[in-house]
Amino acid sequence: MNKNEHIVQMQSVIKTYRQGKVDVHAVNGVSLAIENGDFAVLCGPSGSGKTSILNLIGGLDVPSSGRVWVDGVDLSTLDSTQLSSVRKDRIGFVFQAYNLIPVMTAYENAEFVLNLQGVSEAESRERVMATLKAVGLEGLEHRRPDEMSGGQQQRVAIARAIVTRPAIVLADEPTANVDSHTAESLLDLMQQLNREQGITFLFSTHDQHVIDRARRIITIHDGKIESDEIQA
Amino acid sequence: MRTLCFLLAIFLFLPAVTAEALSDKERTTHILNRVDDLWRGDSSYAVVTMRVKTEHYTRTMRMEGWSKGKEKTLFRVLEPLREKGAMTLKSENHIYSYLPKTDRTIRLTSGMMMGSWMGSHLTNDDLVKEARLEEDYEASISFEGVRDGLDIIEFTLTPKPDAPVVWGKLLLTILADGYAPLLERYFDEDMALARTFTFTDMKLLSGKMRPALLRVVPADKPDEYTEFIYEQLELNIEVSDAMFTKASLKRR
Amino acid sequence: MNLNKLAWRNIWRRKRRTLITAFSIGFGVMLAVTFTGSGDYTYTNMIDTGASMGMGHVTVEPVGYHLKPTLDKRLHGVEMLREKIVALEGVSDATVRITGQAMFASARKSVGGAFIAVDPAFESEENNLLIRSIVEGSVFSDRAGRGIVIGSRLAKKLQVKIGKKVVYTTTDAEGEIVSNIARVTGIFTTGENTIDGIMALLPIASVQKTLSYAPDEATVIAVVIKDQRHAEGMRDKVAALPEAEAADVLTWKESQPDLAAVIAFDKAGNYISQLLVGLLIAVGILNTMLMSVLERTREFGVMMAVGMSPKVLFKLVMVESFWLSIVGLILGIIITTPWYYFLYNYGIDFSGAFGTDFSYGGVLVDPVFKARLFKESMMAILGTLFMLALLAGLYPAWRAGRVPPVESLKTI
Amino acid sequence: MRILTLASRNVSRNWQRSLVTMLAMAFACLIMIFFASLMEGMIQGSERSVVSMNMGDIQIHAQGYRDDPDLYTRIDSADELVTRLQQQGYMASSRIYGYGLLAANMASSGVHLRGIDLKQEMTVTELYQHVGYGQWLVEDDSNGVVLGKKLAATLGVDLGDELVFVGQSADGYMANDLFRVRGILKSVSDGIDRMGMFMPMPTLRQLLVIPEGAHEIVVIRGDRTADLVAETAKVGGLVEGLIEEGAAGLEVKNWKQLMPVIARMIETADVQIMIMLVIFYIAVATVVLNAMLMNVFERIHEFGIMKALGVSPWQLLALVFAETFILTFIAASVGLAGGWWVSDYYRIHGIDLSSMASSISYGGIAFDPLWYAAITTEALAYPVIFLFVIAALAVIYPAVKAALLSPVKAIYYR
Repeated sequence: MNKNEHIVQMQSVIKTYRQGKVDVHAVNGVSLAIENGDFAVLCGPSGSGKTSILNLIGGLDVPSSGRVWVDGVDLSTLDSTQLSSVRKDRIGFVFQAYNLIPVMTAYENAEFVLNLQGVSEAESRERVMATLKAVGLEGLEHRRPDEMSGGQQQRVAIARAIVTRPAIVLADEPTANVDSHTAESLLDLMQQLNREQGITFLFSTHDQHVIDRARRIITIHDGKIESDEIQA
Repeated sequence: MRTLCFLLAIFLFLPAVTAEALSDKERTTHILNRVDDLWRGDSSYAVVTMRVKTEHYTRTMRMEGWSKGKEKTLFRVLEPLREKGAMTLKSENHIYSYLPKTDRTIRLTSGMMMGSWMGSHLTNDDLVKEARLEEDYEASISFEGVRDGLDIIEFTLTPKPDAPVVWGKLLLTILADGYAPLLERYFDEDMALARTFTFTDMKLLSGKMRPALLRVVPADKPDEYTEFIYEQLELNIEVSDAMFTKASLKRR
Repeated sequence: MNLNKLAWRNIWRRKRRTLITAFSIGFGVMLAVTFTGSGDYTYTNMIDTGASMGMGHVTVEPVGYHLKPTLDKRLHGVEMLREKIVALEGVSDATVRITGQAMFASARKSVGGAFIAVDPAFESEENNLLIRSIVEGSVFSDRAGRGIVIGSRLAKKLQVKIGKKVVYTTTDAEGEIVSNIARVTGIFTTGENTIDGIMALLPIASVQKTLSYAPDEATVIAVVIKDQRHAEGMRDKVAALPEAEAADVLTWKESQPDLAAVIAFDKAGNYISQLLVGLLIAVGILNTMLMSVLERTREFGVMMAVGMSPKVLFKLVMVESFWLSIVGLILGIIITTPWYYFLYNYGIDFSGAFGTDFSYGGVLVDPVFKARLFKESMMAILGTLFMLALLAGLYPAWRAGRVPPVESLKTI
Repeated sequence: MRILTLASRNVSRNWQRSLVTMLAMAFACLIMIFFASLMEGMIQGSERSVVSMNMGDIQIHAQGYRDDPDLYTRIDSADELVTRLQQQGYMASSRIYGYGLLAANMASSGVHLRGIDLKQEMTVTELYQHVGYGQWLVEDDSNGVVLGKKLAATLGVDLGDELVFVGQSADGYMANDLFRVRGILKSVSDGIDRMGMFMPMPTLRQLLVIPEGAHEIVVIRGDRTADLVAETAKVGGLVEGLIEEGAAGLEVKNWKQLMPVIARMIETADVQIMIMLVIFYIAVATVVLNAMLMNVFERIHEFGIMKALGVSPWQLLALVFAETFILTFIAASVGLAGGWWVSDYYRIHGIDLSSMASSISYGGIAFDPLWYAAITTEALAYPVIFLFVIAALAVIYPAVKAALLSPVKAIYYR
């Protein structure tokens, strides 16, 4: 099997947490492949294992067993610094609670990862401005997170996730904290980015609006894939 | 004084005479020479009893002494038994003390010079300084005539400016007749009386009439005194230099 | 957005906390400056005063004189040597002296004491404490004359006044007991009872004659140097002179071991106190940084999620500690400067509480609490506090870099 | 009680933050205790160097002896006085003194003879423990003497060397005898170092012909904490009683009166230590203040939620104080235990400063180069009390703020 066809590949991944005195199988034997340009969603009830899967793909967590490849790299062979650099270069994250860095402006938040990558100032400026424009934040570059609405903050988060042109953007319930109108516009944005720039998105959500927009719907239940279907 | 053992040496002197002696000076010198004649001699031997009375004790000590020239004196305790054999040697500027009980000789350092000699009212420094009196003072007659019924001559001895002496002046009173010393008084720089030596008890000693009793009274303790009583005095006797060496102390 | 800028913004997220922490660092600066400065000032003062009591910062003496100061030991060719020494870089003054024990006697009393024979031409209020402390009369002007300057307590014991005669008796080079006369030209009061009770200054040529010394023989060349801290170096320089070959060269530490001991003891106490205060401040910084790291667990998680490596995170927190300590040091400099200015120029006068005659290790101490900080000490204080602050940041920084990303993201 | 339970749960729930706060406070407490013990030790050490080495608390002399230490100015009924003092619970020992010349080889020096009642002396001073070389006096070795350090150096003598003493006995005769160096003292005081020669009292009585009486009686209080001035007066009264029986006038003085310069110096050190302690407390205050402020401010958001759940401002205030109390209590306990332990270690072992200086003398008195800590109730209690006070003060502001903030504001407080 040629792993390069897939941006993400999971093979029989099991993740067990110890909660109090019992072991909880958050992820219980998941094998999954996400293809380039996908706009996929992981759905399922709370505690079904969606976030755990995203964390495993993002290298934020290590599987108890099984293996995860991202962009052809086997995450299990990497140490924490190498994992950081995989995240930095190949993955973009969008969180439910925006998780912007509070002391930085919209521009700086978006620029942050480019900075980490060591991109030159001129180039990063161009890219950040373009990205902010793309997410509809033109003119708001110098606002700090606490000076922006939830939707605006999430747009910054999206900008931060895509500005590095990652192989995949992992978005953990990106619309959970915003009103439905804002959610729609954020989804429009992401869909547009997927279409126009070919960025692969993987969401976790239980929001029907998101599920409706997805091209591929993977349903998770008790840490297992219940169904995996392509939507027309 | 230079002829006697050092005890007497303490209180007499041969004051200096300047070369360009005036008539007054000549007379002064003449009289003082006569006083000095009383004890003149190149060497001497004496037996003396010392009596010390202080607030706390009264003690008597008998001793014999030899002198040669003015810089050498040796001195040995005869009585009491407790101290018999203790010796004091003064040679030039040094004082050595020989202690029979411990059979040791000690040289007194400069720091000890002001200590009491043998429990008396004289200090070790008095022993050293006496020899220098004539170098240190200038004399003049300050009074002649009758005082307290006696025809006397009084000399004032003023220390030379460079002389290392602490006194302001000394007053020596002698009998006009026979030049026997009567009284010698020491004054400090403020001319307050510091101590008094009195000479009494004229006696035939070594063929001449000389005062045989010397009494020292400190001015601040009028009830205390130290007395020296001459029993025997021989002048110009044979004394060997070897006697006045540190090495001889132990041998005796 | 570089790390510095980010760190700078981070430390100002909690202004109150940062200011209190910075204040405690600043307080540390102030304390350290006060105590080190007072130490620098007092010790220099004590050492310089000690040096002006006869032996200088560096002392050239006959071999073995230090252990057994008898007058048969002496230096030869002192004038030559003195000139050579004065020509050395860093020497402010060198004086030839004879020091010894003597009996001082007046008609009233005799008292054991000690003398320093000096050449009035070379002595001044600067290099001679006794001259500086003259309260009556003045120093003799003739090096071969009959003057003597004595301590007030000695004068009282001897019952002498200005112009009165004092006979001094000592043991000369041959062991002979010799005496000479002097007249009081001056009386000094240093306030130190021992010195006032036993010391006297005599003209050197007279003493040389009394002791049968040649005119270029003496027992001591007292070297006063510009900066007391260079005493060791100066000792070696002086000892290297060919003229000093047959002499012992000592520093004040060797010639005045009591003083050296007092200073060493005081310094030790001072260092221990400062160390404890420093530790306390370090714990304060540690506490602040640790709190700050703990409260930002989630933020660090995000940073790691977007690809920041643990190493960079560690660096970030260290840079925050760095800026925090810089702020603290600057705050310290701001609050310390007027305080130091005050201590430098006016000082706190303790004479009301302690009296004016205050001596440690046989050396008088100024009852006015003043501070004079050496440049090196200033650097040492800032450097030490800075290092402490960084050290205190180490654990929190390590903690930050170790945050497990998933856990942190879960914390709301 | 429910509040306390809730508070303790809060403390343990935020265990990391609590631990950090407590550690900072405990460390501050430890340092304060250690520092106070060190300073107390320094004072006690200084006093000990003065009092226990040679001076004693109180000294009795015949009237006029101190101005002019005359061989004849004696306390006649010394033995009786010592017995009386001992009956009253004091420790006392009499001494006789004399002056003379000591010579060895060709060197000589003035010497201050000190006749010591060996048995009694051990109860009042520690001189016997202060022998640098050789041994302390014993009754059997009547001619074995102990010399001051500088005196031994001046004479150039070593252990076992012979010494010749010459002086004058009380009856006016020459006193001289041979002695042997049995011991050489460490640095004690300038006078003893330069001139002191110690010997058993009977030896000195015989040498100087002083069959009875003494020049000095040294007294130590039975209770070290008793007020010195009052005790001096008491001893004075006791002595007064004896004088009526025909003894000469006696002078009773305590060491502070005898050595005013040293006493003042120690008082000065006291002032300096007070200043240092105040500085310390300020440093501790900033640390504790910051720790407590952080601990409470961080959680205003949480308090907002509690208020939203219906906790009253007073309950919240009580809760914050209860939490603070728990934190401070644990921190103080740990700090107390740690401070006590560290101080106790240095109380026993001391900080050795002798590498820096072999002897340290202030104002003619030699001080011990080993710096011991001393543990007193004050040194232990004050830091703990201070910790509670500062913690309470530090927490008032944020606690009141939390209590008064509207729940919504509190929830979004940052």
